[in-house]
Amino acid sequence: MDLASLLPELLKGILHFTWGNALMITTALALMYLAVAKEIEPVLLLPIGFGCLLANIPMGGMTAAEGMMGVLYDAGISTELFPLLIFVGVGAMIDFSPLLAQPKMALLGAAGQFGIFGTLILAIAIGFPLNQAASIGVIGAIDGPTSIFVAAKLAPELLAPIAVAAYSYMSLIPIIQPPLMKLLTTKKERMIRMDYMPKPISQKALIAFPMIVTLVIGLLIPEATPLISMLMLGNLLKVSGVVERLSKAAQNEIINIATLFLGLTIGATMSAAGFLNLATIQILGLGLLAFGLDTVAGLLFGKLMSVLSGHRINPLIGAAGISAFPMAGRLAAKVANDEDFDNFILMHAMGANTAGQLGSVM
Amino acid sequence: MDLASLLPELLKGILHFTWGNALMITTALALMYLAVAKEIEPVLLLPIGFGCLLANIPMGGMTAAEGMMGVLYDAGISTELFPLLIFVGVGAMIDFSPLLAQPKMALLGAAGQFGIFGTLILAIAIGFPLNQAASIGVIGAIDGPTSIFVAAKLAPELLAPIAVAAYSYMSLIPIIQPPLMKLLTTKKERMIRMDYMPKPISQKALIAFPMIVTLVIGLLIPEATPLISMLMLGNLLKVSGVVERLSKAAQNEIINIATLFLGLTIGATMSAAGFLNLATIQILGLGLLAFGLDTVAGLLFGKLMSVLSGHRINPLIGAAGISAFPMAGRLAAKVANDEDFDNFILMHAMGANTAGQLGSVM
Amino acid sequence: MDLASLLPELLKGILHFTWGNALMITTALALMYLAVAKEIEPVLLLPIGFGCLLANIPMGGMTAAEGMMGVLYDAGISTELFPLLIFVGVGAMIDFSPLLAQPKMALLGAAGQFGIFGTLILAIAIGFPLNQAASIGVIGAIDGPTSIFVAAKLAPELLAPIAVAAYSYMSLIPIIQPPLMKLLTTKKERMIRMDYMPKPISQKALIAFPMIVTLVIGLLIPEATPLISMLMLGNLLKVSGVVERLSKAAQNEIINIATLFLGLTIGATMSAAGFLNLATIQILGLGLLAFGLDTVAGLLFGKLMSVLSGHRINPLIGAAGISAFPMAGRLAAKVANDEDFDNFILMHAMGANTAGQLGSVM
Amino acid sequence: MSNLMIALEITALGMGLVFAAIILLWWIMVLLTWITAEKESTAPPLSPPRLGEMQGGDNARVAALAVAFALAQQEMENAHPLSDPPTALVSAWQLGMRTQQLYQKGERLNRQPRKIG
Amino acid sequence: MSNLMIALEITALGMGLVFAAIILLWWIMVLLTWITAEKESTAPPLSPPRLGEMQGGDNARVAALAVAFALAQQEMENAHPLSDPPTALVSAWQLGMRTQQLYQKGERLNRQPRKIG
Amino acid sequence: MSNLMIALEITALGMGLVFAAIILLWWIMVLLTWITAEKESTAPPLSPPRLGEMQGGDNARVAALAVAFALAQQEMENAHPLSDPPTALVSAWQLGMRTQQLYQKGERLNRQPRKIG
Ligand code: NA
Ligand code: NA
Ligand code: NA
Repeated sequence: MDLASLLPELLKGILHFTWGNALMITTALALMYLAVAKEIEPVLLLPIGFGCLLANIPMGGMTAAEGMMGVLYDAGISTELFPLLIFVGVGAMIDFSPLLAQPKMALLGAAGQFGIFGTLILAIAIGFPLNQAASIGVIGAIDGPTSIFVAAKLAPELLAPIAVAAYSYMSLIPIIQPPLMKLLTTKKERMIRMDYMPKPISQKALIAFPMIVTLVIGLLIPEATPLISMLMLGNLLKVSGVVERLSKAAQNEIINIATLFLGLTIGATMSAAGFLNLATIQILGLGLLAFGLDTVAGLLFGKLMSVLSGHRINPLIGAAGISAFPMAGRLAAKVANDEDFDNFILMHAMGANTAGQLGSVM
Repeated sequence: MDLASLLPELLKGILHFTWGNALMITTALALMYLAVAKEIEPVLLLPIGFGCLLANIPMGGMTAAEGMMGVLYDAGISTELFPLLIFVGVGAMIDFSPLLAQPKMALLGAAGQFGIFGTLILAIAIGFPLNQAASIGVIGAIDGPTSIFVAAKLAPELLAPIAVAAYSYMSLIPIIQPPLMKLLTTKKERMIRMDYMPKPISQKALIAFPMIVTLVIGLLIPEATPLISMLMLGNLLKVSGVVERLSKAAQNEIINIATLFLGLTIGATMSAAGFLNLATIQILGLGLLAFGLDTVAGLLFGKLMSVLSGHRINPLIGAAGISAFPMAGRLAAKVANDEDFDNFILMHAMGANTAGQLGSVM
Repeated sequence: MDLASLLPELLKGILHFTWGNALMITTALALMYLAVAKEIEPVLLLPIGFGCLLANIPMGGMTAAEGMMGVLYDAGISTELFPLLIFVGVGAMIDFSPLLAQPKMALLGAAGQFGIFGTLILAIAIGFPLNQAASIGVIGAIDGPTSIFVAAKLAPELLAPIAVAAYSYMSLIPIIQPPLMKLLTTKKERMIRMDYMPKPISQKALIAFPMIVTLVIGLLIPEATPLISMLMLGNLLKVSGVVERLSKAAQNEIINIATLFLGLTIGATMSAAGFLNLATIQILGLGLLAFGLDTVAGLLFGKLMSVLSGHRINPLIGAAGISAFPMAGRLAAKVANDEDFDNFILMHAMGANTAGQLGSVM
Repeated sequence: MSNLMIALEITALGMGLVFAAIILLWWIMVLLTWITAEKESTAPPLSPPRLGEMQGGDNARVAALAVAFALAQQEMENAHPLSDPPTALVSAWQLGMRTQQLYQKGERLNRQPRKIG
Repeated sequence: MSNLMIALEITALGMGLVFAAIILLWWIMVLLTWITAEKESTAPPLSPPRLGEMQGGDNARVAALAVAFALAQQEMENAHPLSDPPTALVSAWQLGMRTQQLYQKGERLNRQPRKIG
Repeated sequence: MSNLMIALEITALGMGLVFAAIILLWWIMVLLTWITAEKESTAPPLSPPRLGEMQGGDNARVAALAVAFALAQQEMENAHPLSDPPTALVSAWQLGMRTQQLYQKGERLNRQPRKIG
């Protein structure tokens, strides 16, 4: 063999580079920019962006079936292990006492459903098959792991766009919500001060809660068992107070590693060939819509509760009901002001999985 | 499809619920209660209980072959990876210097064997096949990971009851032993004060010990190699003092994650269908017996040594010889007063595996 | 069955013991001695030594295909996962600012190549096939994970001797280099003081660097993508400063566990049967040579730069250019004086993989 | 039967189910808190009071406290998005926020030992 | 040959083997400790003496000590089953216990740096 | 064509490629640093200055500093190969070494909180 025959071999990387790759690499850099400069969900957008970068380096082999990303995908996405492990960690970081102190807030969790089902209907109207439509609808759950879990189960072919929509929009909430809030609520309503004086919750209640929820939801909505049970397991490890080691492992090793690998593998599915198509654009559109619907529904729901309670409830908390729970990577400090969000994952996961279940039934 | 055809679909969780499930769920809650309220082996009983809960939620899918628990079972139990990783961590927490300071105590480890072989014979008498009988006998090793390791190898169908017996009884030692101690020893004997003045052990000896033991036991009893070698590896990482990072990883990440997953997967094998049968009851009975035999044998052995030593040895330490080594999850402080126990795992593991080996030979 | 038929069964461990096993066990003990007493790459030589011990205990079963080591090998070596995860961790520990502050130093990285290709040619001259020769040449990269990655890809049958050579020689650098330094440089040259006043590097540059390098190298040398990209991913996690959790996970959990398992599994491939042959001796010889060539080339390269710079560069840094980057297990303090080494991994990995690529092409 | 009809049916059923479950959950929580109401006092070690109580301890412990506090504060400062998020609501919620932050500081203090042990 | 006979044979062999191994191990340990007896004094940093020696150090180190101690103590208190277990033996063993606890405290103190680095 | 010839060709090509890549990288780095040169000031919290600045803080923080320093120093002592390695080069490099050590101490100080949080 001579040089002439070797050159193409040496330059095969550049020779296989397509405009699609260039576009996706730009996307990857954009995602990483948002993650680093704007600190938008960095724990997920940074790995996703990097994975996307790898997926668009021709012949790199990282994202091939036997490449590292392929290995991780088989190990953690196909098996749904990564999202479930993330739930264990999230559960170990959640504090349910605010919810237990004011149970009626649970109702707000229902608001999130409008986004899910509204999107589901629209997706079908556009012409997506039921399984895909359900997976797209779950973007309305505004909960990354749930979206990924359901998509991996019902429509793995849409995993990449759904994950990207779920996480990037989840991080756009600060931009999406405020205008809608101003639009749908009066200044007077926004000024309502709610007295926050929860009655103390006994350790017993906190420990019994995760067990009971797992059992009840498990029996009512079996399909919700995986997400709910892992979330509750994590919470049980934390509140039980007797397995500090396991609780710490869930809050650190387990969730960190799962998050890193999840992000990388999701990003690695964003190859130009598989990602650049109409469906992706439609999904991104539907996802944005789902978020809008969620917020509106949440606010109207909040207004309703506000009226029913004789204006002792601030309708803005309705918007909180639909919002994402604190992602694993956020600093502990950030979690503090999410306390009202924590309470609603449960319902999101439920809604998500109910939709998933019914979709898969048919 | 109409609502009539959907309803059973929606209620399938409840429709598939059996009395057996109810009974097992009660067991699960009981195990978790013991773990949380009584702090009985919480690091294991809590996950086991939760796994048992999951295994008895119909259609939940967590414990199906492709469910999370199934995936973890294939990854860590079939491969025997989890118990071995736990051993690495335990080894990194053990301090062999007390044993090296008073080598004759090694003899006490032999006492544990009576429980193993006594139970083995009884199990066969009852009519268990050899492989199962051997696995049941190993409950007498009073060492969870060993029991699980051997059962997974010889009789995986009995894994659940054996694991439950091993861990729940192990935690009953404080209740089982004292009466037998009072019964079998005189006040005078119990009052014997032993002078605890071990000669200082050189770092060299501590480092050479795990290597030599691995080699010698490995050559004498090849079947004991996996457990012994991983235990010694962990200990070597610790005493060598040059691989702080690895030693810490073994004592934390590795053992915590392995313990959590081990507990969950073991619990997940406790489905009503597989668990509620005569064998389980027999095993629980034999296990209790094994513990009794161990204690008695240990005490008699202790008395023998006491007499031979001219009453300079307190026979109570005989009971220590059979006891469980500190479980991974215990707080470091707890380990302190286990120093006399630490020394005997080695023999337990040996006994366990010898029985296992011979059983498997035929 | 009677005792007569059982005895050989009981003694099968000893009966299967060969002189080869004895020799390899001595090697294992030697490796562990170097690791513990001389602190030569302990994080790797200790596990490798222990794995080698296990591999030479007959019938132990740890190193069988379904044994623990076999399981780990399939999970992390065949998939190349362990070396890549180590790279993520190493990347998260590297500080590229010294390199960015004085980019011309990048040239020194090229020196390492002479070792690689020199050895490659010699290996072929001796009669190794190309794929094996390339893997052997990569020992000249003086970078454990790279050597293991390439060998696992091109010539897994030589994994054990190549890994041993790479790591044991890497640790001999302090012995190999000084005499060559004294021989090849004049006292005057060695006395040259270089002014170390790098211009401050902006956070932006540090964050953009790993992304750009991944992209550029990935396109130029696709085969280098896996190693480079994981190294850069780790570095990105660190310098981005927004994913503290992931960065810590990479620097601790991930790299520690991967390092421990990598060492064990590599050592476990050192069974007498597979290791004791001419090839091994040749490889050990060639490896030593590769290191010598690297050093000489590095020094001459340093002298050249020294002359070109009008003696404002100390030729000794040429030797630094070829040297190993800080191994995962080293104490952070040790990293400090490796700053000039840090900068060259990149090139090592590139050189390594280029050779690997070309080798595999034919 | 058109896909759209099915979708609407799913929506009806799905949301019905979710609402049912949520209301059931609501009752359960009410019941649960009501039953366990007798024995109040959750993990006092986790609550700020402990701080005061501990200050009484020997100097060493006070030192430990001081450090933990300094670090806790420092974290609060370093924590990037510590200022109220864009969606921050009226002061009632900020109160809740501070409560939880205190709660966390307390937690951090008494986690310390475990962490080191 | 009946299963029971086999079982008894296993027992005989198994226990014989285990006893043999244990006794062998015993000898090995005696030998090992005897050989290495010359060079005593293992890892002084791990032993309590270090504490004293360190107190002499600069204030910063003393502060570090103080904290570590406070935490160590606190852990001792928090540690749930720290009181002698039901099987606790006569005081000779408690002595041993305390020795090890001291040993651990010492260890904890000089582990500290690694942990933080 | 003999294997050896192929090997030589590989060498030529491989090294050519590597040199090309390295030189390309060199330019990229120069370009990168030149572009971003305007905005200097990398993560001041990581640099020694912070120490000084912090000493001004309240006592608690000073205590935290003291401890962190003590530990940092202790680590430096414990760290086995802390003395210059056999390959240690002329003092210019030791200067660089110390710089990085300071850098690391700084880092350690402000990592602290995260670590504990
Ligand atoms: Na939602
Ligand atoms: Na035992
Ligand atoms: Na090199």
